Amino acid sequence: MVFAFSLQSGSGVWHPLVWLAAFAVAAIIARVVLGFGRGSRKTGGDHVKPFLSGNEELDEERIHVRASNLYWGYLEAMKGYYRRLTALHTGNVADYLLWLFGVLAIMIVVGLAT
Amino acid sequence: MLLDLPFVAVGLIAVIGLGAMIAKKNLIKVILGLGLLEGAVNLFLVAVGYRQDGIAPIFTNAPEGVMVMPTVQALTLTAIVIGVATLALLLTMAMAIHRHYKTLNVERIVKLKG
Amino acid sequence: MKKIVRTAARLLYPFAFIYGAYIVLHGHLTPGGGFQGGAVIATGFALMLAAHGPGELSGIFKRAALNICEVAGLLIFVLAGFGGLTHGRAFLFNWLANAGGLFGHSVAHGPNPGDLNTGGLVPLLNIAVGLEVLGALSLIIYYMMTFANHIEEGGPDDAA
Amino acid sequence: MSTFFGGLDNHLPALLVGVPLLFAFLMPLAERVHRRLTDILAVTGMGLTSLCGVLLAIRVFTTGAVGYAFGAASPDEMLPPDSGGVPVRILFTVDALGAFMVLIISVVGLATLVYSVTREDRHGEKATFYALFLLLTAGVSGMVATGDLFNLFVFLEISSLAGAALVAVRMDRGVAVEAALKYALLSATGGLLFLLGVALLYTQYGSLNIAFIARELRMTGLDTVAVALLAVPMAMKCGAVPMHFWMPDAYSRAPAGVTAFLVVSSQCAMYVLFRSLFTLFHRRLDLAMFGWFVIALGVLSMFIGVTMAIPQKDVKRLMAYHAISQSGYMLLGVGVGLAVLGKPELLDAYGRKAMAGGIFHIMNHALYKGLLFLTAGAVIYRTGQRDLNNLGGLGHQMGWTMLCFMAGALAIAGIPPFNGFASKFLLYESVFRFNPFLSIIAILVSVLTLASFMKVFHSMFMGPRLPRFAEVREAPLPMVVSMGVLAVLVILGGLFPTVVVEHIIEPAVVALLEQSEYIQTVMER
Repeated sequence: MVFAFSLQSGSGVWHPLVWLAAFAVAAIIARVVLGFGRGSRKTGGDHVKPFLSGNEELDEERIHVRASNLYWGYLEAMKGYYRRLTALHTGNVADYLLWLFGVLAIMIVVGLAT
Repeated sequence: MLLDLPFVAVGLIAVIGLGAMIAKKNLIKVILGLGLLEGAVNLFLVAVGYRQDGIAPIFTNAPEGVMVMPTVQALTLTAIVIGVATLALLLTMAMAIHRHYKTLNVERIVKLKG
Repeated sequence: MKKIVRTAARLLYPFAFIYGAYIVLHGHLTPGGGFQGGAVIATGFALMLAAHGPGELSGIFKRAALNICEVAGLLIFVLAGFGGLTHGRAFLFNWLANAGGLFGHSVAHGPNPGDLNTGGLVPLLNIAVGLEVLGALSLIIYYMMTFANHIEEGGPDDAA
Repeated sequence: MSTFFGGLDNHLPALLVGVPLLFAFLMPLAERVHRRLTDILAVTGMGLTSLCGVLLAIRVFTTGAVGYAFGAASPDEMLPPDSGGVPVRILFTVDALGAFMVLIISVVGLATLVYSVTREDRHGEKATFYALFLLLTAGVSGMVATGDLFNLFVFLEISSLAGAALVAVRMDRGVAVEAALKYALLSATGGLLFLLGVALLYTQYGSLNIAFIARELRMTGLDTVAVALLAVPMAMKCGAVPMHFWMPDAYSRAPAGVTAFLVVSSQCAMYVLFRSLFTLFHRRLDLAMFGWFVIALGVLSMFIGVTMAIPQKDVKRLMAYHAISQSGYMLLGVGVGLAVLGKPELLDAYGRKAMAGGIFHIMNHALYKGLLFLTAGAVIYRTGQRDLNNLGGLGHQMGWTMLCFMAGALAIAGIPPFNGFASKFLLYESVFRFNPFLSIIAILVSVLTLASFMKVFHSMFMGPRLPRFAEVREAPLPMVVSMGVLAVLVILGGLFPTVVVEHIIEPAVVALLEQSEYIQTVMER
């Protein structure tokens, strides 16, 4: 029984196996849709190559988008946040210790005050 | 009053140790600050086990009277052993860092940050 | 100067050894025990290492000997702990106490100066800890003194 | 009680610590005999430890908490007749939560050790590596099994020292040593503060046993200080923001197998945090305040961890920031449970489910984050590159590694049907009823996690086959096997979460909530 394996959260429910079955059905539908394509499609030859406005294809090293170029817009928008946050990560072990002692002091003071 | 003296010493040593760990720039001094803190904790352990006019907790041949608490002494000894291992490890690491970085200034041992 | 120091060191180190051994063996009767005694013995090693330099010593002062000392101490301790299991008792049960033989005498009642042959597992563990500590502390000093020769340059990254 | 292995099953808690210690101490001897012997001995030792762990866990989950008295004439003699009701021996107390952690240690420990067999033996350091690894295993097993505060401190220090030495094991031109130094210095300081807290408790109650102190606790001013001294260093050890700074340093520079096991070690620190708040101080604690303290640490860790991860270029450093972020989920879930602990109706409505989510997440995180670190290690092992900017196109050659990475990455982002989704589902729905805002943050963090792992996946595996990686082959067999085992567990945990939750998680939650049961294990036998 599939429903025996459902996870109750108290206000909702999650059936992994039902989800998996739905996923399988979707995959089958996708395969069927793919099957409607024309079987006479040509493979090989120049027309499968990427068309870069008539320019030569770059070599593989330069096609690959490097990690630093991903999420450029996000990082640019959050520049101020990241500047402050990385400023905290000094790498200085004395600062690390100071944070530990700081949190400890706050906890003791708050604990004794209440 | 006189019995409180060890606890005053504990506080003093701990504060000196903490200060050295946070404020000193030399890695060796930071590690020695840790050593002082450890000494403070050990002294605290022994001091709380002390009973006025207590004798050594050896039951063979023991006269009547109060004994000082033996458990804390065992704890202190264990803590000292662990402290020796910790300090040896830390100092060895400091030697290795000095060998590669040519410095012991904690503000310049920051190849890992951000 | 060098000669004076070396001769003095060679004269003095047996005293450190004997005193340390006394502290280890009497650990179950008087203040002291494995760690303290082992540390005292290690000062003898430190004296010899400082006077002669780590490369020139032989016999018990060699790294291999110290290493074996350390491992032997650790193994004796753990195996003594497992010894309790074979008797159907808990780990580290004092299965030697009052059993006769080595360290197996019963403790005499009333005031007495203490008998070295009592305590069961406790003196055995003291000896194990003493061996371990003298080996480990001497090795720490040894490695710190020969640090320059033992730290190799890190190669290219090869995390795994 | 069944007596297989000639009655040795009564000694499982002691064997859990004794076996790895014995094999660790055998390593230097094995190295003298033959080089391959160290590999065989290490795998045997770890295998036996894992076997003990699994057997112990099965026993705890079927028959309830197990106590073990060291040095006693009989291992279950918790209170000697002449002790006057004070536990004087060193006692191990393994309840359902402890057994849960032991299970994690067993599985991840064995997988990471098998993975590490492939590291080449430069300068004969491999025996030392194995010895330290087994010591770390003994340390973390002892931490979760012990019922004695000072013993806990000793195991904590063993695991810290062995862990720090393992981080530094590749010198890495001093950079790994820098990471290890930061880790060791902070752990040692945290350990000393913990010891000070233990000393404060001992002076008042005259015992070190957790159950005994929990029963006697009066919550004086000194105890308030002791709570902070016990809780804050443990929060630091499990990487809670703003005390997380050592974590990316240490995780990114340790060998990959070690990093995967350090994740477990951090979670054992989290176990100590939960144990001290729930079992030790439970009845006398200002629950709302400490609940919100844990929640605040959790939310900060979640958010700052994931946002710091996104711009990282070093693959393992990025994953380390995610480890911080994921710890936040566990703190959030259990923190919600702690905050409503005094209100039974709210606890039953959503508190238990939130705690189940948080504790389930500990297990899931150990599996998928271990898996991710191992895949990153395999890629670094084959290419020698850890900078994401220099990687690419490896999906062509390292297919199995890529599949394992995908399972881990989808699990950490909470995509069904992987195990990360199951625990996050429990967390979202129950935390939403506590405070919708917290739940929204948790979902946002999941989205950012997915984004950041898309970046890693793209830059490591996607793209055309790069000429300079033409020689790269699939990772060696032991690596693939250990990654595969973890990947299968990740998927199984996602497909059958109910089985895990019912048989392992729910008992662990009950063990945290029912302080009296823990006390009974020791005090009334």
